[in-house]
Amino acid sequence: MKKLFFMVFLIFSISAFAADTIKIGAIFDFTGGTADVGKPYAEGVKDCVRWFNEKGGINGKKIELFDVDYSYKVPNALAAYKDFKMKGVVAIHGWGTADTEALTKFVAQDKIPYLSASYSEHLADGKKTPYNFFVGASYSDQTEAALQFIKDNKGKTVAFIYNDTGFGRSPFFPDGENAAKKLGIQLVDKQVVDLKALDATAQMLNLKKSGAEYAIVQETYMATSTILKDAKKNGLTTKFIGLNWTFDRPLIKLAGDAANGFYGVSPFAFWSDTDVEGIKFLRELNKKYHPDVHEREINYIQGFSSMYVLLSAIKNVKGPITGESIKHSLESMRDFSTMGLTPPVTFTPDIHKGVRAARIYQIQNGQIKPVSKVITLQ
Amino acid sequence: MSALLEVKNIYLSFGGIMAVAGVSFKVNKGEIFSIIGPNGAGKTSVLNVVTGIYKPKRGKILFEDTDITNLPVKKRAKLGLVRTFQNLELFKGMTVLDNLMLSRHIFMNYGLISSIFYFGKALKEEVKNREFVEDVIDFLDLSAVRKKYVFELSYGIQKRVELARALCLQPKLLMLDEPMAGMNTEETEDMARYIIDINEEMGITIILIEHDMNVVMDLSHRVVALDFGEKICEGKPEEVANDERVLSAYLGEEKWV
Amino acid sequence: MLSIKNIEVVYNDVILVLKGLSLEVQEGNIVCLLGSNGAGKTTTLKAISGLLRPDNGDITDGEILFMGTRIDRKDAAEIVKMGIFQVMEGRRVFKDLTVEENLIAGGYTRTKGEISEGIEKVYTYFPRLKERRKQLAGYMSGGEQQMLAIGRSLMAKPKLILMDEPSLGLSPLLVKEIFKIIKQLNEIEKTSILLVEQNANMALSFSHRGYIMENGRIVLDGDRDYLLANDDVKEFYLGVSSGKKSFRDVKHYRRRKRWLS
Amino acid sequence: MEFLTQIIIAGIVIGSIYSLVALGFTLIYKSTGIVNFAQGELLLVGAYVCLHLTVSYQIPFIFSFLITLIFMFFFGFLIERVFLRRMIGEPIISIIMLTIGLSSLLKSIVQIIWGTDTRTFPKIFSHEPVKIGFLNISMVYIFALISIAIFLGIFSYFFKTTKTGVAMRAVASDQQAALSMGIDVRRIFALSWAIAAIVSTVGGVLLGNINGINTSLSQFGLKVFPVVILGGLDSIIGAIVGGIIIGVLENIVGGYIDPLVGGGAKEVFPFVAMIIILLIKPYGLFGTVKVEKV
Amino acid sequence: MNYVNCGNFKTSYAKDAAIYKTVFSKISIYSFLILMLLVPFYANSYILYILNMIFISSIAAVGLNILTGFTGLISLGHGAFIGVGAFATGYLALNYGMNFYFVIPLAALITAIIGIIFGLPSLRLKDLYLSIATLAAQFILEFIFIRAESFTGGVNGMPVAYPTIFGIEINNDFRFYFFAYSFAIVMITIGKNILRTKIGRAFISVRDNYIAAEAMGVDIFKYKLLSFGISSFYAGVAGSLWAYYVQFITPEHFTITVSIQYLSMIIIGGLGSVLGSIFGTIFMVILPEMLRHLVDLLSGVAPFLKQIFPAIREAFYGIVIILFLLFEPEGLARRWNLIKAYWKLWPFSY
Repeated sequence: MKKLFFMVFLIFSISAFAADTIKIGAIFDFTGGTADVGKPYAEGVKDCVRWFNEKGGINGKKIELFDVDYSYKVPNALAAYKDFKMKGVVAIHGWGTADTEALTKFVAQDKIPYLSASYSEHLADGKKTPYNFFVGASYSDQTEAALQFIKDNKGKTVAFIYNDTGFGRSPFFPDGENAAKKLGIQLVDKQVVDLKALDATAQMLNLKKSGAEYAIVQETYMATSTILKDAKKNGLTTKFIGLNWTFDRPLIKLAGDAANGFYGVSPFAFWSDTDVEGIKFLRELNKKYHPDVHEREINYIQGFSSMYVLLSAIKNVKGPITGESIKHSLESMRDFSTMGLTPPVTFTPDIHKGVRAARIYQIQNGQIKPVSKVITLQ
Repeated sequence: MSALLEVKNIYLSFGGIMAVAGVSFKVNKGEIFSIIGPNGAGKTSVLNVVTGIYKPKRGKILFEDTDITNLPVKKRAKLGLVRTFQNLELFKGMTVLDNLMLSRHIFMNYGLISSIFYFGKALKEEVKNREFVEDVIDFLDLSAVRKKYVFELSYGIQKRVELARALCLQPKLLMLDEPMAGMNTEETEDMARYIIDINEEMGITIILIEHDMNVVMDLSHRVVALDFGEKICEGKPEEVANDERVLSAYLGEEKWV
Repeated sequence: MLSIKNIEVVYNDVILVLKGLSLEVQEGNIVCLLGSNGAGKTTTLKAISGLLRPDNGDITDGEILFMGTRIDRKDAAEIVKMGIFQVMEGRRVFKDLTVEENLIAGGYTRTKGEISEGIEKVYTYFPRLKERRKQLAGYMSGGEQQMLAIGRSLMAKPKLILMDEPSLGLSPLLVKEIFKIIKQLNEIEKTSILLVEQNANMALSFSHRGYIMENGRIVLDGDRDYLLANDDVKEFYLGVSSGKKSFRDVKHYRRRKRWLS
Repeated sequence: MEFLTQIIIAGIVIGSIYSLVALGFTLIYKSTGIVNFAQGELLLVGAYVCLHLTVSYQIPFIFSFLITLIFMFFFGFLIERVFLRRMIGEPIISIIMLTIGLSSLLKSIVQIIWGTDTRTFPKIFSHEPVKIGFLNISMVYIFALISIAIFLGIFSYFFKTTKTGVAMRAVASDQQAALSMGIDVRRIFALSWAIAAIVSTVGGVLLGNINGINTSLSQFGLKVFPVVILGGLDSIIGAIVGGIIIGVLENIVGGYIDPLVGGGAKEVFPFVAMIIILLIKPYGLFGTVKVEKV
Repeated sequence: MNYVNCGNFKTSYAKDAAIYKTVFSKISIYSFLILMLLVPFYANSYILYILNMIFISSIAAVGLNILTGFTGLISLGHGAFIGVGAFATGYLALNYGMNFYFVIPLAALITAIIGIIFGLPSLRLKDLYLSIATLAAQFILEFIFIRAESFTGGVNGMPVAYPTIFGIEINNDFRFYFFAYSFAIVMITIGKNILRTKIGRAFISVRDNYIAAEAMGVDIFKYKLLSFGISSFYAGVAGSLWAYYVQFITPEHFTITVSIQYLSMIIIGGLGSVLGSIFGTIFMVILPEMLRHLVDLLSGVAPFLKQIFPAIREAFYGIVIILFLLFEPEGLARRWNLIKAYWKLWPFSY
C-alpha cells in the first residue's frame, strides 16, 4: 500500500516538473460521445498554441499546454482538473456542458479562468459563474438570431427540435420561447429527437401536422441528418435552421441531398469563407503545419479562435500572470478582432459570452453559402 | 405412538409424466422410516413434496396434525421439517462454521441495526447460537474442518457437514436423501452410526431414502417401497424385503431369456 | 474389443470416483454393469465415451483400449467416429427438435447418404417413430423417447453402444419392449452393448456377461448363468441378512474437546 | 390513420434491424449460454470493415459487403477461440464482464484504426423515397427488409435441413447429449459466434447506410436486451418478432406519448416494457421455460 | 483475513468471530488507519483528489459487492442508484437547507427505498434476467433524472452547497479528505459487521444455493430485497458524498458507464470480499491516472503515443478486465491473501 503511494507520488512528481512557462490545461474529447467534433476542435486549440509559441510565446515565455482526453466522462475531467491545479495552470480550456458545469464551482474557488465549447446561457453570467467564459454566441443568442432571420423572411410559425439533454434544451427553455414571443413568432411545436436517433418519422409527421414554417434544430450531425432525411421522405415543407453544432460539411456527407436548403446559424466563419482574413491565415497555417490536410471542420476554427482569444488576453495582462489577472484581462476585452473568424469579441465583468452576433448560412448544392448579414443582438 | 407426519394420497406430475401417484404413509414420532424404490420411483419427489419444493397436484400433508400442504418452504423449517439433499446442496462459498451458523438463522433474533454495530443483542445471540453449533460440530466430529471452506472438503465430509447443517435447525423430523450415496464402507459405517445416534440420543424422527439395502434393513424401524410413483409395500424391514412386488421391482418381474 | 485397465477417475481434482476399475467387452456381446447408486457406473461409461471432461472429470491412471487403440485421451467426437456411442441416462433427447432432426443429429458423424439410409433403418426397428417423425421429441412419452434415444444411437452405426439405464422411469411392459429391441440390435446388427442397469435381473437375463461394481471397483463378475445363480447377487440388492454385521453394531468413538483451532 | 400507418411502417423497418442484431445475440446465447454485451461492437467492426473496403479500396459495394461477411465470419470465430472458450462454465457475472471488457477493447481498436469522426458510405441507395400509396419508404429501408427476409430464409433452411444447422440446435438443446453423438461442441460454439458476427454486420452496414457510422453506433447493442427479453432469450423467432414489436411500439410511443411528456419516452419505453414483460412472462413470448430440479 | 497465526488460542466465541484475528493484525490495521490521517498534511490537492475519489468510490463498491458479490445479484444499475443519492442530497440541501448529518442518511435512505423498489422483480427473476432488469432500472432512472426537473433540476443539473461542520466549510480537498475518510471507515466497518452476522450469512446462502437456503428457513425474497436496500444505501452515501464533493450534479454523471465501472472494480478486486472492493476501487481509480502520466512521460520519447493514447487507454481498460477474468478470476483479494499467507511463515515457508 505504502509502496503504491510512493510509486504514484514518484510518477506524478516527475511529470509535474517543468521549466518557467505559462501553463494552460486543456480538456478534450478524443474518444467519448462527442469525439467526432471534439477532435478537430482540439486540433484548432493546439495549432493556436503552436503558432503562438513559434512567434516567441507570450512575453518571451513559452506556453505549455497540458491536454487530457477525458472521454466525455465527468470524473475524468475532475481528475484532470485537480492535476492541472497541482501543476499550476493559469487557465483551462474545457469542452462539454456536463464537465464544465461540474467544474464551475472549483474554478471559481481556485480562480482559474475556464473557457469551454459549451455555449449554454447560464455559463455566461459573470456574477454566477465568475470564471467561466466562452468565445461564441450562446445557444440562446443563436436561437434569437435564427428567429430574427425567420422574422426578416416573414415567417410566422416556428418549431423547436432538440435532444433531451442540457445541451439540447438550453437554447429554447426559456430563452428561445421568450424570444419567439418577443418577435411575434408563434411557437407551434416541440419535438425531441435523440442524439443517436436512427429514425424520426414519428416526430417529423407530428411536425408536419403542426404546419410549422420553420424549425430550429439543436442536435449534432447524426441526429440532424436523420431529421433532414425523414423530413424529406415524408414531404415536409418546413425549413430547418440548425444551431452551430449541426452545421458543416460532415452533415452534407451524412444527409446527402436532404441537406440541401438547410440553414445554419454560425458565429464562426467557415473554411469556405475565403474572403475572411482569418480563414486565409488558417489556410496558410495549415499548409505549413499539416501539408496533407486541405480542409478543416468548423470545430477546428472554433477551437482556434477560442484559444486565440484566451492567449491574446494573457498577452494583454499587465503584471504577473495569474488566474485573476487573466480574468480581468478577458473582462476588459472590447470588440477584440479575431481576424474575422468570429464577430468582434467583447467580455464584460457581467457578460462572459464573447460574441453576441451570428450569421445565417445555407447549404446549396453541397456548398455552404452565407445568406444573411451578420445579425447582431442587443 | 402418534403420527408425526402424515402423507395423504399425494399426486405429482411433471409435463404429463406421473412422478408420484397416490402415495400415502404415516411416520411415527421417534422412528427411522425409510423410503426405498428403484431409480425414478419417485422417492425424492415425495420428499420434495413434504419439504414444499413441489406442490402436489392432489393430496395433503399433515405435520403434527396441522395441514401444511400449502405452507411455503421457508416456514416448514421453523416447524422442524428439515432435510438433506441427494446431490450436496451446501453453501460452497462459506466455511463449515458459517454453513452451520446459517442454520441457526431462524433462532437468531436480532435486527439490522444491532447487526450493523455488532454489539448487544447481536453479539449475545451470535455467541449463544455458536455454542449450539459447536455442540453439533462436536457431535459429528467436524471440529478439524470448522474454519475450512466447504468446497475444499472431501465428498464424505461434505455429506457430514450437510447432516450437521440439518441438525443445527433442531429438527423434529429429519429427512435424509441418500446420505450414504458415493461413500466407502468406512464412511458409510460412520454415517450409519450418526444416524442412529441422532435418532436415539436426540430423539429425532428420521425419514431415510437410501439405496444401500444393508443400511436400510439395519437402521429402519419401518420401510415403504415405491415403484413408478406408487406405493407397493409398507411394513417392517424384513416384511418388505421378502415382499413379492418389491422383489420384482428390483429384480424384474420374471426371467426372460 | 473394449478393455478397461485399472482406470482411476477424479472429479474436480479431488473426488476419486473410480478406483482402479477394469472390465472387458467381447465383440458381439451384451455386457451388463450392475451396481448401486453412486457406485460409479455412469462415470465408467463417461470415461469410455470421453464425456468426463465436460463434467470436470479426469482419468488420472490406467488406460482404455478400443479395438487395440488407446482412447482415454481422445475427444468425445473422435470416439464416436471410432464406433462407440453412449445412450445417456434419462434419454436426453433434444426436446425442441423433431424426431427426424434428432436422428439427423445422431448421424452427425456420417455422410448425408448414410444419414438417410440410417433413418430408414431406424424406422424399421421403431415404426412408432416413423409415425411421429415430424413431432417435437419433447412431447413424446417416456417410452417413445427411449426408443428415439436408441434409434439415435443407431444412426452413428456404432460397433459398441454404451447404454445407461434404459429402463429408467419406464413401465415394466415398456422395459420389456426396450430390452427386446436391444437384444435384436445385438443379434441383427452385431452391435456390442455395454449396459448399465439397476434392474439387475432383467439386465442380466439379456446379457452374456455381467460385472457388479461398488465404490468404484468391480467386486464380482462372470457370465450370465453364473451371476444369476449366485446368491450374493440377490443379497447384494436386498441385503437379506445372512450373518453380516449390522450397522447398528458398529462401534464409534468420540472425542470431547473444545478447542478453537 | 395515415400517421399511424406511417409510424408503424417506420417502426417495422427499424425493428427489423433490431431483429437482426438480436438474432446474433440469441444465436450465441442459445448455443453457448453466453450473454454477449459486445454485440454492438461486432456490428461496429462489421460496418467499419465494409466501409473501409468500399471507400479505401474502391471495391463495389456488393463485393465489399460479401468480403466483409466472410471476414466477420472468421472474426467471430476468432473471438470465441481466443476469449470465450476459456469462459465456458464460469459464473454468469464473469461472462457478462468479459463481454463488456471485450466491447471496450473492440471499440478502441476501431478507434485506433478508423478514428472517431462520423463516416459515411458512398451513395449506394437512392435517397429518393419510394412511394407506395400514401407511404414514403427509403430505399435503404426496403433493402433492409429484403435482406432480413433473405437472412430468415437462409437461416430457416440452414437450421432445418443441414446437418450442421441441426447440430447447432442440438447443442443448444442439450450440450452433453450432443457431445455424446460426436458433435464437436466447441466448433459449434465458434460457429455460432461467427454467424452472430455476420448478422450483426448486416445490421451495421444497413445502419451505416441509413445514417453514417461512428463509434456511438455500438450503443445499438444495448437495445437488443428489450428485444430478446420480449421474444425469449433463446428463441430465434422470438428475436425477430420481438425486434419488430419493439420497433413498432417505440415509434407509437414516440408518435403519441412523446409530444405529451416532452420527449424521451421513446428511448426509455423499451426498458419499461421490458420490466413489465419480465414480471408477467419472465421467459418472453417464445423462450424456453426453465424448470428447477433438486 | 482467514489466516490465523499459530499458537494463538481463543477462549471465547466472541473473540473467535472478531474481524482482526490477532493482536498483530489489529495493531497494524489501526496504525495504518492513523497513518492515513497524516497523509493530507503532506500530499497536494491532486493526490488528495485521488484519495477522496477512492474513499467515495469504495463505499459504493462495497455496496455493489454486498449485492453482487455476496448475494449473487448482478446489478447493472448501480450508477443510477448513486445518482439517486446525489440528487436526493441536492434536493434536500437546496430546498430544506438541511445540514449534511441529516442529508446524507436521508439521501441514503431514499436511495435504499428506490433500490428496494427496483429490487422487487427479484421475486421472480434470477441471474441474467435480473441483471437485465437492473439494466432497465439504470435507463429508467436516467430518464427520471432528466424528466423530474422539480427534483433534480433536469438536464441543467443542480448545484450543491458545501457541507459545514461546527461552522467549518468543507470546501477543499484537504478538509474533504477527513470528511470522506471517516465516512469510508464507518461504512466499511458497518459492511464488515453486517456480513459477519446472520444477515451476511443469509446473503451468501442466497447466492450459493437459494433452494437449500429456503429449506433452511431463510426468507430469500426478504434477503434479496434487504441486499438491494443495503447496497443502494451505500450507493446513496457515495452519491451524497460525490454531490458534496463536486458541488454540481447533472444526470450525465450517472450513466451506464458508471455502473459498468463499478462492476469491474469488484470483479478486479474480488467478488464477495470487502477488502477486495477497496483494492478494486484503488486499482480502477489509479489505473487511468497512472497510464496518463506514463504516456506523458513517454511522449517525449515517442510522440505518436500521445496521438493514439486515448484509444489505447480504453483498450487497456478492456484488456485489464479480460486478463483478470481469465487469469485472476477471484480478484486482487485472493492475491493479497496468498501474499499474506506467504509472508506469515517467511522465512520458513515450508
